[in-house]
Parts: sequence; C-alpha cells; structure tokens
Amino acid sequence: MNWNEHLPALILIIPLFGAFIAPVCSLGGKTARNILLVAISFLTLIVAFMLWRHVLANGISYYVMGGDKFNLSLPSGMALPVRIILEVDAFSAFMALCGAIVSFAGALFSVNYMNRFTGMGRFVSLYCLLTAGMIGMMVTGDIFNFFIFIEISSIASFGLIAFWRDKPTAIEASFKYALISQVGSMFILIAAGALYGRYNMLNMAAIGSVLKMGSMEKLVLVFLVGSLAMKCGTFPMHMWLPDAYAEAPTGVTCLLVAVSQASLYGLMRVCFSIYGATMGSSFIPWMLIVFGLASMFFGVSMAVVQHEIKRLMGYHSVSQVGYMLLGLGVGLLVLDDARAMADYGFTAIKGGVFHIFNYTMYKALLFLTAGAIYYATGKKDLNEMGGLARRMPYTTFMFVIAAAAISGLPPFNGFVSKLLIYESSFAVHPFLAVVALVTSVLTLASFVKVFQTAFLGPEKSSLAKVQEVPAAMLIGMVVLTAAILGASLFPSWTLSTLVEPAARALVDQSGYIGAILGGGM
Amino acid sequence: MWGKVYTGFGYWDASAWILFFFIAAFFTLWLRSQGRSDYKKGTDQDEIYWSGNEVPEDGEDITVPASSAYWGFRKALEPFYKGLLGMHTGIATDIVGYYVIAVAFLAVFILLV
Amino acid sequence: MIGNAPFFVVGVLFLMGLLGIFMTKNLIKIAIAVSILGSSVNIFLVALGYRTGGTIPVHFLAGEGSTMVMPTPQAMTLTAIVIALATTALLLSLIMLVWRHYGTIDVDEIRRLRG
Amino acid sequence: MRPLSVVVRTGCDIFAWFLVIFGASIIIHGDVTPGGGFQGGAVVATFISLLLVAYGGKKVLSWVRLNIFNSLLVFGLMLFFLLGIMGFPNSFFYNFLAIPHEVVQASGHGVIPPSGTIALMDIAVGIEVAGGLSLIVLSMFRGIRIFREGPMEEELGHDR
Repeated sequence: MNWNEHLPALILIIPLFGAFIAPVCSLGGKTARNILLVAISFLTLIVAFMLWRHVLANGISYYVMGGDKFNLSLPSGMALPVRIILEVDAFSAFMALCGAIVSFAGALFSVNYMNRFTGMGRFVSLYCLLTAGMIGMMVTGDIFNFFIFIEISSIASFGLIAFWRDKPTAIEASFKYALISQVGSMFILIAAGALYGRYNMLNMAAIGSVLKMGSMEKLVLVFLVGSLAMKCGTFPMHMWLPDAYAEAPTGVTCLLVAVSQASLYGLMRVCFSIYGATMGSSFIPWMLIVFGLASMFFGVSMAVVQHEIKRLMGYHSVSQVGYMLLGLGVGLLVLDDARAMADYGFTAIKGGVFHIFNYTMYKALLFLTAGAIYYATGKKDLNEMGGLARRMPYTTFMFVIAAAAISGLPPFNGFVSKLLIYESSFAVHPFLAVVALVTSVLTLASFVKVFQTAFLGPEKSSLAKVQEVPAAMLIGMVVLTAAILGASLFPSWTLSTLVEPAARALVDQSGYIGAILGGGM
Repeated sequence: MWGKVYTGFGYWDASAWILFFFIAAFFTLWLRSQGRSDYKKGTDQDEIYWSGNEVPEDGEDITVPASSAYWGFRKALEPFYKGLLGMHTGIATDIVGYYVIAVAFLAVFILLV
Repeated sequence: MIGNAPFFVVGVLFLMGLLGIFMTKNLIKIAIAVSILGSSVNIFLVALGYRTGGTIPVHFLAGEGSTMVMPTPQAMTLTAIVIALATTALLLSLIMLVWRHYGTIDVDEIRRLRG
Repeated sequence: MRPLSVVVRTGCDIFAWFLVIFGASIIIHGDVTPGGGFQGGAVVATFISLLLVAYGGKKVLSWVRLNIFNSLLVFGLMLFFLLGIMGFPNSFFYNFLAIPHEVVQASGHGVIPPSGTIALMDIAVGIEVAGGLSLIVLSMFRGIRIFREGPMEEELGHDR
C-alpha cells in the first residue's frame, strides 16, 4: 500500500494516538511523557510536510473515511457523497503545515516550561487533542465534521487555558471563552443543520456545487461568518481573546494562535469554496473588510496602553487578524471580476495568505519569548521588568526579530505581506491602506515600548539572579526564528512555492468541487 | 529564490536591502574605527554624557514604567480611550452580547441588501 | 402549518436560551441557558430528519413501513449531545472553581480581567 | 456529602448493579437498536453517581481507585483506535469484518447480519464512556472539597 494516499488520515491519526496514549505513557515518568509530546508533534510536522509536498505535486487529495477504497467518494454510482470525506487542497495543506510547525515549537517549549507542575499526563493529552482538532478543522471537507473538530479544539483549549486551576484569572478567562464559544458553536451547528435540511448534504464541495442564494442561505452564511469571525477574534467579539491568550500556559498560547488561524481557514473556506461566486452581493466582503479595519485599529490602540506583556500581545493578535481579513476580503470583493482579480485581487489574497504564515510564526515566537521572560523572572507586568537584555541575550535577539517582523520593518517577512496588502487594498479605496499603515505604526510603537521597558534600561535589583532559559525552550523559539528568517531572506521563493499555490487553490472553487464530485466513479 | 516580489504597483527586493545593510554596516564600523583609543581614563573624558546632568547611581530611579509610556498619546486621545476601555467591561455576558448583536446586525442587513 | 410547529418550538427555545444568558446574573443559570440553547439546536436537527409516515431507521425488524426517517440528523444529534455533555461538565467545573476563587457566582463580579 | 438513610442505601444496594447490566445491554445491542456505546456508557456511569449520593463521598472514594477508571478510558480509546487502524489497506475506519447482506440471506442463519466493526466499536466506546463519565463524576466530587480541606493538593505554585 502506498502511504502517500493515506496522508490526510495519518495527519489526524498521529495526534489522536498521542492524546489517547498519553495517560499510559505518563506512567513511565517525566522523560517518557516529554519524549511522547515532542515525538508526536514532530511526527505531525513531518506528515504535514509530506502532505503538503504530495498536494503540490498531485493536486487536491481527498480521503473517504471507512470507504472500500480511500478515494471512493461516490460509491456505487451515487449522485452525492455520503461518507465522511477529508479534502486537502493546497490551502489546507499550507495551513496544516503552519499549524504543525507552531505545534512542534510549542511542544518543545512546554517540555521545560511545564516541568514543575503536576497533572502533566493530562496536559500532554489535551495538547495532542488540541493539535488534532486544529488540523482536523483544516483538512475536513464536511461541514458537520468541521463543527466536531471546532468543538474538539474548543474543549481541549478550555481545559488548557484553565490548566493552572489555582490561578483565579485563568479560571475566569477559561469560563469566558467557554461561554462565548459554546454559543458560537450552536450558531455553527444550526447553520450546518439548515444546509443539510435544504440540500440533504453535508459535504462542503457538494453543497457548493448546488448552492443557490436565498434568504435561508444568506442567514446560514451570516451565522457561519459571524461565529468563525468571533473564533478568530474580530473586533466587536474579540474580548475573550486577550484574556484567554494571557492566562493560558505559554506553550498553549502559542498553539492557540494556530487554532484561531484554523477558524480563519474555516471562514475563508465558507466564503470562497462553498459560496464563492454565487454569493452575489458584495455585502459580506465589505463586512469582512470593515471587521478587518475595525479589529486592526481598535486592537492595536488597546494594545498600546496595556502593560501586561502577554495581554498586550493578545491585543496585537486582534489587530493582526484584521490584516488577513482585509486582504482576503478585498480578494473576495472582486472574486467574479476577472480583470480586477488579475489587477489587484489576487495580490490581496496572496498578501492575506502570506500574512497568515507570517502571523502564525512571529506571533507564536512573541508569545514564547514572553513565556521565557515569565519563566526566568516570574513576572508578567512590564512595570517590574528592566535590563533583561544582558541576562537573556538569546531571548532578546529572537524577540527583536519577531517584533521587527510584526511591525513590518523592511527586511522581515511581515513587511512583504503587509506591502502586498497595502498596495492591493489601495486600489479599492485609499482609506483602507491608510488605516493599515497607521496600525503598522502603532504596532511598532507598542513593541518599542515592550523592548525598551523589558529588555533595555538599567537592571532592576529584583532581577539580579535571572538566567537564560533552558536549551529546550530556546530550541522551540529557534524553530520559529528560522521560519521567520527563511521567509524574510527568500520572499520570492516563499511566495511562489508556499503562498501562491495556496492562494490559487483558495480562489479555485470549481477545482475544489470537481475533485470530490468527479472522482471514484 | 533571491528574485523580486511584484506587488502590481512596485516590487520588493530582499537582496538589495541586505546589500544596503552591508554597506551601511561597513560605513558604521569604519566610522567607529576612526575613534581614538588614547583618551585619558579617570578624567571627565571617561564620564557618561547624560544631557549635561549628573548620572544617578541607581538606574532604577530614572526609568519610566511601562504604564506611563506614551502618556501624552493617551492623554490626547482621552475621550477615545474612555469609550474603548468602557467597552471592555470584562463581564462574560457582555462579551456574548457583543457577539450576538454583531450576528443580528449582519443577519438583518444581509436580508435587506 | 402544523408541520412547522417543531421549528417554532426551536425558535422559541433558542431565544429563551439567548435571553437566559443575558437576563440572569447567576452563573449556574447561565450554564442552564447554554444547555437550553443546545437542546433547541438538537430539536432542530431531529425535526429536520423527520419524513411523514416514516419508521425507525433500523433496517431489520422495523415493521412494514417503506419510508425511513433520515438517520443522518439523528447521528448528528447524538454527536452534538455528547459534545454538549462535555462542555456542560466543563462549564460546571469551571463555575465550581470560580466560586472557590471569587466567593461569588454573580457574573458581574467576575471581572478581574478587563481593559 | 454525608451518607443518606438506611432505606436509600438498601435501595441502592438492590438496584445499582442492575444499572450496570442495563447499560451493558444497551452497549452490546448498540448496532441494532436505538442506543449504543455512549448511551450505555452513560447509564453504566450513573452507578458511581448513585453510590456517591447514597453512601457519601468519603466511603466511595475509599472503595474505588481512580486508576481503574483511567485504564478503562484508555483501554476503550485504544480499542476504538485499533479497530480504525485495522481497516488500513483500504481506508481508516474501513469495516473489515462486515458481511454483505446478500451473503447473510443466502446462508440463511440469523435474522440480523453481523455489523462487523460497528458493534465492536460500540463496545469500545461503551467502555471508554463508562470509565470517562465515572471519572468526571468523581473528579467533580473531589473538586467540591478542593479548597475546603486545606490548600490545593499538589499543584501549588504556578509562579514558583
């Protein structure tokens, strides 16, 4: 048998296996558990990479769970796909690769970071489950299964955010997230049910092939867009995000960044692949742009006045998600206008997709550096820090790279994706580009503040005994730094191999549909 | 691999930027190497220059805490920040409320347009 | 018209759940409201699968009827119930810990994270 | 929780075990009747909550060992997982034990055709849910007492 055919299933099997075996493995002591955590996330990374290579070489790959053959999507001449189908196109594979890199870095970081806490068997279990849920959201081709995976990842993240149960704020943040995400999931489920009642199908590609806009479909679209935008932290619904990001253990925060990107993936999948050109009106694209602008500007202006390091970065997550929504919204706006699409729309989508990669890498790295500071000093308030650059040189170096990348300073990858977004959104209306530029300036301002107060300045007497963090944590950060530097130094290579196939797959609605409905006969 | 990234209106070239960095670094290091190493130690030449003021012994006294950074910015935008911070009440039901209102807004308007 | 009755019930229950979240201050009652919301969605799914005059969706020993009620929404409902159970258990555990830490289950008092 | 009166405890003694039998029956008939692994497992798990209510926490916690439920949970999950893996040359979760309908009718024995791995997966899920829900009930019960009796067990010091 050819393992390449089973890669879409394997990428789910491996983290699930890790989640199930973790309680047994933790009987073997600390070392066995840590090896399991790192090995599982590393294997996931390898499989994600192979899947990505496979998809780039052979086109969309899909997988029928429990079918007689892995690619029998329409058994015995049926007109509709019936089983649970995983569908991986270049965009999904790209997202899964990003998620797997971040998951690996977070696992390496957690080995030392979580060393002194009990209940680590459960931690490893939930971490693997969160990875499985995140990757499941990215590879599934079935709207109900998307709901299942969103719930798996939500439940795992409630547990992980409240992992330090003796910390009142962690419980509070977890409760807020649990409440809002439960309400949001119910909206998603009602949308999936409505689509099923209308078309008797749950497969995204099959629904996309027969969808006709009516008031029901409009409401379904709104429910899906609203809920998934809430999950990735768009402006009026973002309040849970800084709380949850700030209070979770840092290795988990790093993974939560990737999980919010999985929700963004779902949003894009709904908008581009299910609805696509049949959406008709430009209301939803404009709403995505408006949400994007609002989250950009208000997120960053909240971040400027924060003085708790992880909370500040949490508000930056809100503002960075705005860039992606802006880029992809501009692309969605001109989806059925071939000339504008070639003119600036595809550039906007490329910018948005590239920003997803960049954001996942540098934001995860920023959270890891914040966690390293917390590990070394035991403090998370910027007022109590100072002069850490001499004590923690490697962390400082990586923080500077990440901060420069997130603020869009020229040599780094954040600049490239932001440039693509500025110049293409300028073609729609100059105001969009102006807001994006102002946001970038404010981002730089708030990271200058973090850098100046935490790393520069005179040493505090209370921080005299601070040391550099252990090697495993540094390696976790180095993985992400290497990804950032690679994307910064070779932007055209990254764009042509990593980003462009993903962007092309995203706009290619008929390809996504045809892979399922044309195969296996 | 080292090529240019075309944005439709212009392009970005990483290698040119890196080249510029090397040139700038060369000039900086060259300027620095012009400095004199035969200054007199222990005299005023050795002192830290801090805007002509006395340099305090303990640096901790003169640091600006993070919550006071950008004080002017915050003061100038006082009404804006008052509204924005007033929105972040931190009450769980308010968070859900904003979400439900946003979805209801979208639902009403998508049916109208 | 009477065929739409389940959907009216769904709508009423859904609104009850949403209002329950906003109108009460007690965390336990909010958790109950979330459960009501989940139940309304489950009723919606089950009602979708009903076919007039259909029998149970088990192939054997099912009686004479030739049309079967759609089994897919029922499978979906069961899955949703399992998930709702997990989240309810987690919500209640979190509320328990909130009460231990804060000494109150009034939702307006639990706001150390703000701004 | 304090133990309830002797009437309740005797009632619990008589009926508690029937819940386990009833749950097991639901689990093993999961493929042909309404119900299945999760429902049966949930019924089995009510056994523990009944004991907790009738006998009080102190006694029940001294009777049971959490590791038993933990191992039930892991065993069920691994069984489920293994059954999924065993379909592998065809696809994940492939039903490799199923006998087609025509073959069963031709052979003429049995009214109900064997459903293959579906029944086995039901049993696996039943074991897992029974263990997991009992664990949830017991952990939530322990959580009630978590701060009342002295400080938090073991997990002090998220900030060293």
